[in-house]
Amino acid sequence: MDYFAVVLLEILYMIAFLALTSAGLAVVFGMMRVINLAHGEFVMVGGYTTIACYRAGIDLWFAMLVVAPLVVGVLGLIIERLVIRHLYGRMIDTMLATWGLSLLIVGLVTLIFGNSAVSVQAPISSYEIGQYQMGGYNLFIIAVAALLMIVLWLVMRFTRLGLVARGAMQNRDVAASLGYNPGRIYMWTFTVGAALSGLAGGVLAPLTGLLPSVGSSYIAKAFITVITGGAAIITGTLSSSLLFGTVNQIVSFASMPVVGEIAMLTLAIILLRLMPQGITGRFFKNSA
Amino acid sequence: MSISSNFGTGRTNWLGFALATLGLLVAPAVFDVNTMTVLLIWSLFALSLGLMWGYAGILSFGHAAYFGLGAYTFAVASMNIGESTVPLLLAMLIPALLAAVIGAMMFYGRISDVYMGVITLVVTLIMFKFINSTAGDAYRIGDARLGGFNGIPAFPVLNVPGDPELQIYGIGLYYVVAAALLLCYLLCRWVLASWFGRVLIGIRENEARVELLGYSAPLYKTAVFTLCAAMAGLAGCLFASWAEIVTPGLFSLGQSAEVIIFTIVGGLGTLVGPILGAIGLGMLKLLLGEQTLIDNSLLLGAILVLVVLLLPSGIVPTFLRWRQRRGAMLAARSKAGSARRRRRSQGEGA
Amino acid sequence: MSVSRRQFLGSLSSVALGSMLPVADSLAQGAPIKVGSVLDNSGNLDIYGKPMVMATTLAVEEINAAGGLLGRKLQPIQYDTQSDIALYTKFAQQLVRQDKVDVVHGGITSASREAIRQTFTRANTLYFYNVLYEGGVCDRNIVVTGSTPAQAVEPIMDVAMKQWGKKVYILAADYNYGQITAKWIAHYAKERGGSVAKTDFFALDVSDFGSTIAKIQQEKPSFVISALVGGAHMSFYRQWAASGMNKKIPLASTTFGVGNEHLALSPAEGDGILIAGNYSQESTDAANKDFLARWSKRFNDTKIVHEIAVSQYQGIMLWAECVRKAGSLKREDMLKAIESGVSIVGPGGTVTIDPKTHHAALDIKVMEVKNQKLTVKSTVKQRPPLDTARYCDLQKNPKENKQFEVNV
Amino acid sequence: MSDTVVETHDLSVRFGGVHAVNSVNFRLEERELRCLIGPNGAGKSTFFKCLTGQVAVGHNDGRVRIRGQDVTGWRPYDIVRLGVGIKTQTPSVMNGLTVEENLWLSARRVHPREAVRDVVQAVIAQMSLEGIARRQLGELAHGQRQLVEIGIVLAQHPWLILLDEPAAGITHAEADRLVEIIHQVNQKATIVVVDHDMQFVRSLGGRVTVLHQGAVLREGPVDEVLADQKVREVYIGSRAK
Repeated sequence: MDYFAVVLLEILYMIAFLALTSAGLAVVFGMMRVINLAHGEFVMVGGYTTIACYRAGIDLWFAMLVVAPLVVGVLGLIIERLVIRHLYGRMIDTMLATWGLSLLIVGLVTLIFGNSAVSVQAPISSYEIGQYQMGGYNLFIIAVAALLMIVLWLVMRFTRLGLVARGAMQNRDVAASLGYNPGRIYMWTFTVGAALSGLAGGVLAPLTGLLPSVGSSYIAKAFITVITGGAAIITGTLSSSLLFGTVNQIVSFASMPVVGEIAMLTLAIILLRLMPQGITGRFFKNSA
Repeated sequence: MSISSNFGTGRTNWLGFALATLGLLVAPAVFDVNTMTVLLIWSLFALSLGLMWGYAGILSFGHAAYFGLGAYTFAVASMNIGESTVPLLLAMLIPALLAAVIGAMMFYGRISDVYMGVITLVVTLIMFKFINSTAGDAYRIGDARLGGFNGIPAFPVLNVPGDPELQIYGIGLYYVVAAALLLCYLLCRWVLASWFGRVLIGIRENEARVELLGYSAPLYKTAVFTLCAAMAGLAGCLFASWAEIVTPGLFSLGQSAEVIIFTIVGGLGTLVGPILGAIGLGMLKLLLGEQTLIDNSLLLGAILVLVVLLLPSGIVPTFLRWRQRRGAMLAARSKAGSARRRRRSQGEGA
Repeated sequence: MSVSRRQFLGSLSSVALGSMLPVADSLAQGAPIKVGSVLDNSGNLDIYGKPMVMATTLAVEEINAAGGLLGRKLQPIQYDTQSDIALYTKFAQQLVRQDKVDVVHGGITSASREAIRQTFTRANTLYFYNVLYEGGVCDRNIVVTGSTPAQAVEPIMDVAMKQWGKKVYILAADYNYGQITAKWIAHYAKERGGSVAKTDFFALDVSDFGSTIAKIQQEKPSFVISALVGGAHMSFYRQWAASGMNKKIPLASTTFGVGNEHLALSPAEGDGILIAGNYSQESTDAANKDFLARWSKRFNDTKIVHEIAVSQYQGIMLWAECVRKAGSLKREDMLKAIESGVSIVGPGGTVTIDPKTHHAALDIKVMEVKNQKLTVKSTVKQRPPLDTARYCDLQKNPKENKQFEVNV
Repeated sequence: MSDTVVETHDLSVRFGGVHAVNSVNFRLEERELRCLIGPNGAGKSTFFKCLTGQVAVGHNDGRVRIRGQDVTGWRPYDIVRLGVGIKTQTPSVMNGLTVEENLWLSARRVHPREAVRDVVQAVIAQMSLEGIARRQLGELAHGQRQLVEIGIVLAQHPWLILLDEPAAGITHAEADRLVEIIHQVNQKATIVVVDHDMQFVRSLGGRVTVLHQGAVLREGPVDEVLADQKVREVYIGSRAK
């Protein structure tokens, strides 16, 4: 029976992992139709910031939940002002520019931090379910992911900021005609998206070994999760994370992690083929 | 942006083609043969993407899937058969078959380009993850062990058709690759000038209208997708013969991104663009390899960002537009000049 | 596949274009001896490659400072392959054709070695592969100074099974290193009356081990042994500690520490892991102390020195010793010297070339991780490359050029 | 009685709760010129799109037959291959290509290679497009693009032509010219025109079908229908509201 509980917790962890790592990308893609291929590197920089602060003596929780999102948010702001701003409406050029940026960031981090793996110990001890030892930190990640999704949903649904953001998302010109400056909205959206990626990097730092090149492993899964999720940021990302997380872990338990990942990717193709506009293109049509 | 008439593809510049052929013939005396060979292979790979994306508007994030599949098919087939002619054909046929299936699924499913980009990306990722996990000795096709992350080394390379003993490598391989590139360029030119090619260009311009003319857009797009996959397979097979090893890295995200960068920096909507992009950036990547001071990804990333911001439509189209504008400017000045002369002469005459 | 290759167009056109005139062998006195190297100085494998590039530079500078070899200075020619196999082939050809180097030290993964080995064998350029690997390569043109599974696995299995028990759970990287090492682990376990609960293979980019840790707990092995490789697999050790398993089931590894993983993990997470290898920074031999001093004078950061950086350094020193013994760079003299059993004392202890297999007999240390240090528990002196010796005898058949699949 | 060329049987289309087309029975004879008129939102365009296949008609939402062939649910591409020419409401042309190239692509699908050049020149003459034959469509004015799109349709010599608001955005002179062309083509081809420009419809002549809230209100010769009290109410009524 407790083996079943362990499997369930692992599934929840995977869903949380996918939701967390793709939240930043979902906000940017969902709102601005901009595909940020440097998203993986933003997550990586979030991790490095957390570790650098921890080494400098700053409390790990503070570093992870506050400093990392702030630093990566500022990085996102700079990048948006220097590069992305000139490329709105040109999807392919934005992808190419952000691909260049990701290579640039990997190079910079390698210069600054060198290339040996860095990381920090998980601050929460383990606990037992029956005869199984489980990582306590996984629960923390599930909690953060759930909290993040709820907060984002509330902001989008009920606040004026959310309304304006959704308006700009639907139709940039209409939002402009109502006096909202789309340029400013996009600037803040990209910054928030980057901050979310930083948060994901910070929170995940204690669980994965960090290397400058680790970003590439995040981008593929996040990209597929967001696109399959469809236009609506929260419900889209959540529903695709739910589906992919479950399939990935169940198959991983049944056979091997690599088979789990292949199963997830195959499911992505089937979903995209059946629902060309993504899950929320068909179901929960007008949700946030 | 039509460079000249003829459906925006411009007349085949036969003089330029002859010069290029001559250049390729002489190059081995000047440049290192080995480097030139791999640059031309990357050019052929970029040409296949350039035709599909630049002229038919089909964006594929996973074009490396067919490049890798061509390489692996050749390696496995040549290890089992020993003689390279059939493996060469298989290396084009099997990627074409896969592309036909995936293309039909996507195009008849009327999928928009962003989602098409994702599906093609996912296909490559699946192949990468599968091939990467075939290290166990259970994974073998005939005598060829797939070898997972280590890839398949030391398979018989291309040989002169009919004589397995006469293997082609070094300068011999260079000429075979150069010939393949020139032939494929001519094939692309012929396709674009043909009725089939013009319908493709029509599809890129306005797919709905082309359908309302009674052309089945999905059929045409699947056909060109399959043709380009075969060409990428050929490039993969030549690469396998050059590198004498095939590894899962051929299917990687990096390989797909690289060919996209070559094509865009070179210039979409032209055939020469992707080729020059591949040669230029390919050479840069190799030169970067010879120094260990600056981190390579830093440099390549910086170059990429600058090109996107400063030369958005790629090098070749920018050059062509500049030449066109310069031509127009000269014409204007000469017209003004002759007008002045005429006025002066009338002034004197009147 | 016939080994002899007649080059079809090559001979015809090269005469016509004269681009590759046979250059007289530049043995003129004073011309520098060219030492080539192909390593991943950037990209995913740079955690292994960068320290190896530094080790190469240090070794060449030290030999030059001591007057070079045969009265000639060494000239290093280093290429960065950016973790891309295509560049390995390209730069290997460049080293042979353009630079015409006298020896090559390079290649990190087995894939990169196999991509370039034939090029050097065809061009009769001596090739040193200085990285621990899965064993079995039998080629007169190559010298391997890295350890093979039989050398490192048996000592660690001895100590682990005595200490912890008979039931083993194996985790291995899913490529031929992991596959073959797993076979050797199973072999030595059965030899000592033990049993293998389960063997799991992981592709190099897998970083989520949640389901695996749960399965291990289900099997309840007496200890887990890992042959995981690379940055992504680092997260196994992290998640293993995060779930508190490092207190419940002991862990051994044939590759842990090679990429300085013990420095990345905190003491609480890393302590107790048992590993076996040729080198530990904490070894108290004079050669090691002196080596670290020279390294820190040159690069002032000894933290990044790890097993394969030391192997690269030892490989170059071993090659230099062979040149001194051979008295010339001609291939026959060098092969005679190599097969006369040259040995040196390096930071990892005595390194002796075994004439039959061209592999190195090494001092294997069984070490335990204790607050980010590799404390040596026991040493097995001059452990021979038993696995390759089963199949490979280059003195009996020098024409051999194959990697044997060690089936155990 | 000349045979029926186009026929719809209880055709209806619902978008959510709204009945855009409400079980319409429509018949069209060989070489007839029919105008579909009605106030905005009467379902003219939706009905038109059912004929062209742009709106997928559900299996139990009635039948559409062209020359006896049941084409319900067919894609536009299949319907066009039956020899039907379609001009959509918003001009749909290939902006990056020249007028000649647009016409070439259209003609080539129907005519053999040798005949294409003459067909293209004939259409250019017929539509008096000589001046802009080499210009890119993207650079032309709206009215010109409308005329080129009609040329594109004619280049395939279709026997049935479906035109959705061909007169929208063109000058009076161009409209008169268009009426002439439509009458000329009507000698050999059946034509359906959807429009709400009364002046244009009256000058076209031919029979008229008035659609109101998705159903056929009145059908008959143009003068009779335009004089009908109910039709005027529907038009004035909708405008007065």
